[in-house]
Amino acid sequence: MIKITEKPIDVQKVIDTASSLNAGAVNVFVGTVRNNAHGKNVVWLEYEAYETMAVGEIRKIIDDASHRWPLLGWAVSHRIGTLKPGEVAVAVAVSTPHRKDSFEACQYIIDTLKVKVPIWKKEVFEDGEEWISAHPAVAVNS
Amino acid sequence: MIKITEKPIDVQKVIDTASSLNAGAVNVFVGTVRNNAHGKNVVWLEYEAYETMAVGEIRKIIDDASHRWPLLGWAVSHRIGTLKPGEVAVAVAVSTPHRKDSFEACQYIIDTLKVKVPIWKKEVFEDGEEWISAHPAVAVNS
Amino acid sequence: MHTFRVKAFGITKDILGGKEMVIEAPGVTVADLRSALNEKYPKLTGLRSLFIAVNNSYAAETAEIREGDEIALIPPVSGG
Amino acid sequence: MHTFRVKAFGITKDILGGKEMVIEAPGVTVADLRSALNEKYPKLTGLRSLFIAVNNSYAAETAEIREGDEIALIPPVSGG
Repeated sequence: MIKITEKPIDVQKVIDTASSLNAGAVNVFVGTVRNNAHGKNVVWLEYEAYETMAVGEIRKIIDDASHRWPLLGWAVSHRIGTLKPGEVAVAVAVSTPHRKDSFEACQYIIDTLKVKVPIWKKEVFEDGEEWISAHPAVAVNS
Repeated sequence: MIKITEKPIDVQKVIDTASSLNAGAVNVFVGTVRNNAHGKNVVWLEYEAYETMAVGEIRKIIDDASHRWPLLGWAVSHRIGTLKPGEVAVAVAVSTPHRKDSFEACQYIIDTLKVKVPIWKKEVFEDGEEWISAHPAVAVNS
Repeated sequence: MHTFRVKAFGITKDILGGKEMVIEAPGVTVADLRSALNEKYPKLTGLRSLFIAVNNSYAAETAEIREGDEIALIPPVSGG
Repeated sequence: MHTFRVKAFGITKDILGGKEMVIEAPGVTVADLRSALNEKYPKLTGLRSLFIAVNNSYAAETAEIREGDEIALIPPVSGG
């Protein structure tokens, strides 16, 4: 399951989708919105995706992971739109026969997702906003 | 939250307990009962714990992890009693500011739990049963 | 001159002033398009990186763009 | 001789034939208790490992057991 959605992510459903009767291990990564960044209070975040390409890039990552680890099940769900602190932005779950592979595969997927998948977030503070990582130096446009 | 319980584990509750508004990352490990082992069908598993000591040993592991990684929240729940394939035997969740720490801390906790915490499982096959890892060589008592 | 319709995301949407813009470039490669973009919108050169996607995949600078291709600007991603 | 009440878990429960047994040992250290156990239940020596816990913590072989201490046999654990 690959999902880019404006609705809140149901983490339990992501886990259930990734689970398998042949698996002994499920590893799950949940990325949540923090209430602070660079020492400033985050009021909300805006996530935007190039949806068709994002789904394709996630599929490539899963294909790569499937060649490196014995994945028995997997699911990736990414939220877009307006998110408040504490809300789930992304959930990745994989199941494998044994636990070491589940940790490695899940970490590979989220690490690669963060550098390859065309999704962008803008942090909105009380006194300004900033597209994350857009510029070489971190600077808040006020 | 440290819990040794005969009731089914609510993974979502484990995740919610470990979550924190200051955290950007939650890593969750779910150990499930596989439907086969050593090429034989597992009918069910029996889990037994030395409960007071198990809780104490898990607490030591969490204390150690807290000194090595910036844990903002955590929860460990282990089921005992009779489990069928597909059921959740253990769930570990930790939250940290950044994702790398969440993977490392969660893996440390489950890896250490598996070698230190006094919990035992017996696999019951169609034609026999076996306390896992009890003997130097794997042998099924029929 | 060749005319390309370009989708913009994230900060490039702010720099170009819209979700989709029409750009004229002197050639048909991704590099040609990039030059034209940088000239028209110098702020693009201040980004940490800028990839160009053609038909939903990252494209090499030497790739040629054909009529009907879907072109998109990919500033530094920050999902997760 | 000293008398100890010992809790047994997992496979040691099967070997001792019960959840809790009374064992007589010639001394008061964990090592003394282990010797007495191995003599009475030779199958214990066939285990991959056997730890002895005193008051809910793994005990060293040289540790002395006092009256009222809670003693438990910890065969190889297999949780998770």
